[in-house]
Amino acid sequence: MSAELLRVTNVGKSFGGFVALDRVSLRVRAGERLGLIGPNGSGKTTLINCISGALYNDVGEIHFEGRDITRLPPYVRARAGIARSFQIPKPFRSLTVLENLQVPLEYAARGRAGARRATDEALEMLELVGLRERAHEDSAGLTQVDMRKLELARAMAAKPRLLISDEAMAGLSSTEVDEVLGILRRLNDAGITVVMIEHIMYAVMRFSERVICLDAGQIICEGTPESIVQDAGVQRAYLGA
Amino acid sequence: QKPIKVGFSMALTGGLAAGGKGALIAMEIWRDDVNKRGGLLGRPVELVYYDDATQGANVPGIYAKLLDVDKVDLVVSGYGTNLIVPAMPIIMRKKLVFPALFGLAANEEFKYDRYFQIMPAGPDPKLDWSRGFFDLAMAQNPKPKAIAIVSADDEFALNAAAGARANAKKLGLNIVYDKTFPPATTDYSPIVRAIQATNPEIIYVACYPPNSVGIVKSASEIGLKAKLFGGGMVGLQFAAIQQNLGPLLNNIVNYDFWVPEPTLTFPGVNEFLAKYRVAAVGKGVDPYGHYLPPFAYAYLQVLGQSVEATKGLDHGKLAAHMQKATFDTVVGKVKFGKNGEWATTRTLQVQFRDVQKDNLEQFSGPGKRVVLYPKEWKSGNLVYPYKQ
Amino acid sequence: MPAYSGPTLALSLSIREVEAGYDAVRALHGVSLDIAQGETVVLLGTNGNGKSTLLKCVMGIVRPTSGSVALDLDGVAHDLTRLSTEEIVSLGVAMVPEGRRLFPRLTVEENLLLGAFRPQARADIRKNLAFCYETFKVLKERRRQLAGLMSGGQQQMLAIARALMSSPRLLLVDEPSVGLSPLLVSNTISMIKKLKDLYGLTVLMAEQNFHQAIRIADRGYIIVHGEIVFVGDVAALEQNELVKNYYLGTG
Amino acid sequence: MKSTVFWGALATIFAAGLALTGVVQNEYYYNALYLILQGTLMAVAWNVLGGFTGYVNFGSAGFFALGAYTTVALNKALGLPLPLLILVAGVVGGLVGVGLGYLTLRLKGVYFAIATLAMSIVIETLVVNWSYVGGAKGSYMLTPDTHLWFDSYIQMLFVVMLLLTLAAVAISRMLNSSRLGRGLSAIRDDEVAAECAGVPTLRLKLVSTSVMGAMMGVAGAPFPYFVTFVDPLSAFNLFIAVNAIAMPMIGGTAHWIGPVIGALLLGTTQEIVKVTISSEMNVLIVGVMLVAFITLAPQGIVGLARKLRRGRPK
Amino acid sequence: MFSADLLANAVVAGVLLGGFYAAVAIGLAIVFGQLDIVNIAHPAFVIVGAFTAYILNSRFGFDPVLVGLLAAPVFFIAGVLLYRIYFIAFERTGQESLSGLAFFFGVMFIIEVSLIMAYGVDYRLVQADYIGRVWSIGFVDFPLRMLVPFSVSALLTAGIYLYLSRTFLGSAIQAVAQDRLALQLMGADPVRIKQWAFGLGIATAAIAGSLLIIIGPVEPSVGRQYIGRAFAIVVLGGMGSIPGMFIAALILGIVESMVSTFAGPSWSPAVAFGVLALTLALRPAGLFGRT
Ligand SMILES: Nc1ncnc2c1ncn2[C@@H]1O[C@H](COP(=O)(O)OP(=O)(O)OP(=O)(O)O)[C@@H](O)[C@H]1O
Ligand SMILES: Nc1ncnc2c1ncn2[C@@H]1O[C@H](COP(=O)(O)OP(=O)(O)OP(=O)(O)O)[C@@H](O)[C@H]1O
Ligand SMILES: [Mg+2]
Ligand SMILES: [Mg+2]
Repeated sequence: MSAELLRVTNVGKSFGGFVALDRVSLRVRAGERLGLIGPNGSGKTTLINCISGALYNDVGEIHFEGRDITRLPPYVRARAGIARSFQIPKPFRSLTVLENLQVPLEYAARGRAGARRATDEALEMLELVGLRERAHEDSAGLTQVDMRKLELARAMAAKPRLLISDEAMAGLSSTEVDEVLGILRRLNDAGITVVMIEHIMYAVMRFSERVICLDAGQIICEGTPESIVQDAGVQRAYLGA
Repeated sequence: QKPIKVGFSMALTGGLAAGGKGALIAMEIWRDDVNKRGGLLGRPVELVYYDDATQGANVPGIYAKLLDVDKVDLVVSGYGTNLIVPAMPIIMRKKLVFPALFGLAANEEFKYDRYFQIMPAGPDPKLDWSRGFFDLAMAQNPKPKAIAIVSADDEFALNAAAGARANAKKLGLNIVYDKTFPPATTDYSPIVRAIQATNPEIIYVACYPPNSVGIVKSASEIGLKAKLFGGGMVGLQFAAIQQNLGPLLNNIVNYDFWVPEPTLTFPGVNEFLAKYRVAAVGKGVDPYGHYLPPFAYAYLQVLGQSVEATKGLDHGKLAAHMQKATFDTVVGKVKFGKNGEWATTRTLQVQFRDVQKDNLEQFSGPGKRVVLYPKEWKSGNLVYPYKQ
Repeated sequence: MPAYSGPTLALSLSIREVEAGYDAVRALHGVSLDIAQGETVVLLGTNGNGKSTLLKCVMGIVRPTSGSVALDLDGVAHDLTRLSTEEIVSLGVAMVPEGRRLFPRLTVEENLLLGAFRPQARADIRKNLAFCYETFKVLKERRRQLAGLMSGGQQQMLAIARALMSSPRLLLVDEPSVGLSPLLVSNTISMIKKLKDLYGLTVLMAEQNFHQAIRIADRGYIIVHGEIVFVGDVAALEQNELVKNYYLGTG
Repeated sequence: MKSTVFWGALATIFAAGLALTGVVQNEYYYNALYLILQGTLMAVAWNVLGGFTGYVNFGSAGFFALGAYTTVALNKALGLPLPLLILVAGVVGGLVGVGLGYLTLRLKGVYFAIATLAMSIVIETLVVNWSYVGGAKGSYMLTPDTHLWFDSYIQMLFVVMLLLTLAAVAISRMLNSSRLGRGLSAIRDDEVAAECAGVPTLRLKLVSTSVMGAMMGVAGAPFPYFVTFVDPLSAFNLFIAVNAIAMPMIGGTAHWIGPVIGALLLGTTQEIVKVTISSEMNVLIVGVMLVAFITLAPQGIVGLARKLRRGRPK
Repeated sequence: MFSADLLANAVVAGVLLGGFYAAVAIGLAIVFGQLDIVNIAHPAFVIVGAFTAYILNSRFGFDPVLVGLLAAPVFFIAGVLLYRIYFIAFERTGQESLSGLAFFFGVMFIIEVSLIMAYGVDYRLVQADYIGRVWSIGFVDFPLRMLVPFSVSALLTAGIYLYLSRTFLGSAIQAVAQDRLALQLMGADPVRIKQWAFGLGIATAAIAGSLLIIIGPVEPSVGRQYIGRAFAIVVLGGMGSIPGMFIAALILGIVESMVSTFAGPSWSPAVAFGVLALTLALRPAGLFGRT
């Protein structure tokens, strides 16, 4: 068993009186492919917001590569190797698609970047997600699906050690889902740990080595994809089978 | 004949525009008067002026343009201290005579010997400004003891208040309230009430027109009690404000420079005011123009008379003449002294009397603003104590 | 569930030879499509093939450069290409747009009430609101929360519910299942079916989730590169090679 | 624009400015140019924060006055020479800018804009009540007699201002077309996403606010010498704030050249109108110009040029 | 110098003053708070309202408040026309609201100078029976010169609040700046909604202007004094919130009045805006703001 990359301990987060995350603990091994599922509003996005630093958790600790990152600002975490895509796309609207990728390449991946020019690397990643022809368009003009692809590409451009994808495949047909899965798979093969949030069960099943299911801010089940779909709680809360 | 050009900046927009536009009308009347008589040195007179928008930053450029591009022969100042001072460096460098319009102690720092102030504040402008007010108060029996001084936060009002403070200290008065307020205040009742709470016998107020209106109205609403009220309120000299305030003005003692009292009917002033009244129609300026316009006319008279007397445009000679001559103007005899101020003060203290409601015409004639001080020009006696 | 038994109102949408695009990009090439009263039609096509553009053409958000979009309503024909979006909405056409397009700084309930802006819908506002709250319980629980703070899936529910608030007769849905959990996808699909049965709602739906879509679809169109390449009923769709390739993976 | 061309252009402009003082005596031109340059410097400064970083500053006049009053106070207290005064004014402006930068931690959008306005009003009230620098009465600054080898003091001020403005333009260009500039754009578009992409947003915003503050302080520092009499009314002038915003808007906020173009255009027109049309008409013309320019080119002149270029078939 | 009498009167004076501020700010609460249009020229419209009141009052002796109400429809139309220009220039091309700033600065100057050219720069005032009269309850005074503006403003605020919160059009006004397309999909025409709301905002300036000139003298450029205050009030209240705006206006009025009475009036702007900045630091979205 390889080393532990991420450890989330007793993380809780509430908004006003509403408890979105209720003392969640989980571990992610280096090189793992983890699927995160759960009903709408169960706290998946909130959890990764806490991991990436977009939100600070109220209680609990988060360790990345053994280092306590609970209170570190997001950019430090990004530089340390945590990258995430946003479920509701947040492109840099005044920048072109290409420039959108240059930002993480020049900031998050600095130091880890190769000798090559940022533009070349960015173009390569756009090629991967199929946005190469749109490289010089304004990102504000992309369709929803393209924006999601851009989200994924931008996360990849941060050259992360841990990549968290928040519903990057929503709205794609199954072939397209396969393509994206292929990309994630290749990144994983290159040693990048991937946490994937997805409602497309087919994708979750195919990709994940391990699946965690959240409900109402708590982990209700954890296990192999096959065991998860058999779980009664998951079926009741999530799959509705 | 090539005209003689007189250049200046004037506040035609912004905070001081009400005065500036009135002054401009007066200056144009002077130009026409002079030209009708054949001009100066046989040459017609032309006014060259630019709007400084009541912003000091515009002034240096305007005078540079007047001198270097328009090549004016003579310059005079714009209206107000803040718009006179920024012109000084260039004027001084070129050693020009500089008749100035209503700057309070503007030459105290520069001590420029070719500066001549038409405002009759006197050789010690800050103190002279309120001297009469205090002399009147101290002549009463029993002598008042407690004074409140309140002023707006701007250059003129603060200087006036500083003078009042110095006078009060000299006279051993007890200053029970001494505060300033922002010129852009909307409601004055808290201020008036706070003053009232200190029970002053004399209240000296220094401020600009909208403040004056607000303070007088609040004072009446609150029922302000004092024995002497007024002093340095700009605005109470203007007809529209006088008309609106009406009887609220009665018994307020305030400074002024010229009022239509029999003691002040200098030769030419009525003719000038008649012309002004006609020219002012429809321009949105004060219809009677008692306050600033006669002086705007007069400072050009001083300049014109000096040109005639020295028979030329040599600034050295003009300055020498202005320093020693006595001029006959529509505002009376003018003689300059220290720092180019009037040799003796003629800051009037006038008291409003018998003001009726809603009557504009009443202010065109005598009797409504009785001159109490200085003695030479006195036209009535102080009604004391102040009552509303 | 009883089948629709109200008055059979005539409603049909017919799209003829529509060409449309954005500036330089041409997204639709001579697309024709028909929907009859009470029918549910699903529009299939992978990313970027023009599904959303077609729906936008119906709503008057994108103007076709040629072709016609005609809505026949109670015997009156309306040329939708000449009407503004607002006018089309007030005819009883509603759309759940791509990307949700909520009013993020209004509360959930305020969003829903605005859904009933069109005068014809205001009478039914209580009933519709109750229906939405019943279908999506979480919306009721969080009705005072700002829409922008809801989770992704909750926002999608709100977008669907808001469209229903206008008591539409023709509902256009752009990928209703995006971001919804499997349970909710099937609930949503069931709800659309229920509405269809209860009120004779006519539905045009762009949807990637083929299995769910065919639960309620009567017919389907497949659009590729802005052209309709296949039309057929559900049975025919399931046999189609394209569908097999693109949609019938393991899902 | 290539770097060599850019630096060449800057050097040429500066040389031309110096040459001008040798040839032209007419003081008027230096007065007018000084004000145009002052406007340009303010516009460039505003744009660093408002244009590049997306934080609108309504309190430009406050920073400008901070510079001006630093000069007044230090000149009175220590009699420092102009270059030092400018330096200190820059430092003071920069420090207050840093303070403003920390505000961005909590305040965004219009809330931030209003906070800057509030800050400016608070500074103004402090100055009004600070009698050492003249308070509301204002304060005199007698122009020194020495002016290096220049014919007059205003010539020297003009050259100083030219140098400062060129430096500001260079800094602004550096900020705009570098890694830093992309970081600022990312902040403008979405701060959370920027952070998650590794952009140290607070640090960049502090750079941005302090550069803005320093430039504005520097712009205000020579002002007392220019007018010789400063009072809060002239130092906290509405026009200073209006121009600082309007000039970049007219020129275009996304590119470093935008505020320069806008300032040259608007500033020059204002100076010309001021001395050609001698009445309230000049304010009217400025108003009409603002409306006309911004209506015809809502993205600024740079934006318009871009659109035209893009619209042309390749 | 501290006494119950002073304190009570300071609070009352502050409330009355704040009520008036609300009248100036309410138009902005709609136009800026709801529509996101940075109408710097709003106070200039208030001055036009004041001049209208002055003209009709001095010519025909009409009551200023009545003039304000009569002029409101005309102002509404002016607002609609101005919005058309703004729309064609900015919104149609999808510009963000910021670019409008320079535009409205221009509009402000044009209005100001047009007034100067038409009516000069002299201070203008109105006459009305109630000006100068005072109601007293115990030792607390209510000068009608302040009480009338306060009451009119309170009624106006309540009316607008009810309108915005209780009608469909009102909700549409709240929504229109957030997503135009979405509003179209609700069956509302965003352009007409904005036009209507903008007109409404400008119409309130007619009333606010008549109140301003009841309180004190007015000349064409005094509007500038209210720019900062009015925007600050809207922001402090929490942008879109009308009750928030009213409370913020009262707070500002009371703070100014208290500082004037008990400290030094000279400090009142600093304290008032200091309080504003502090409040924002604690509540970054204003008192009743929605983030
Ligand atoms: N800023 C916020 N304020 C209030 N409530 C919030 C906020 N952000 C999230 N929530 C609530 O917290 C809960 C968890 O939201 P979260 O976005 O984490 O869900 P999720 O699991 O990602 O759901 P989905 O699958 O729909 O994306 C939801 O009920 C949501 O409404
Ligand atoms: N606003 C726009 N500007 C320019 N091109 C656009 C715009 N919106 C869509 N397009 C282009 O039009 C084509 C059709 O897009 P459309 O959104 O209709 O596809 P779709 O089938 O809905 O795809 P998706 O599955 O991504 O929703 C695409 O090539 C897309 O890039
Ligand atoms: Mg989520
Ligand atoms: Mg689509």
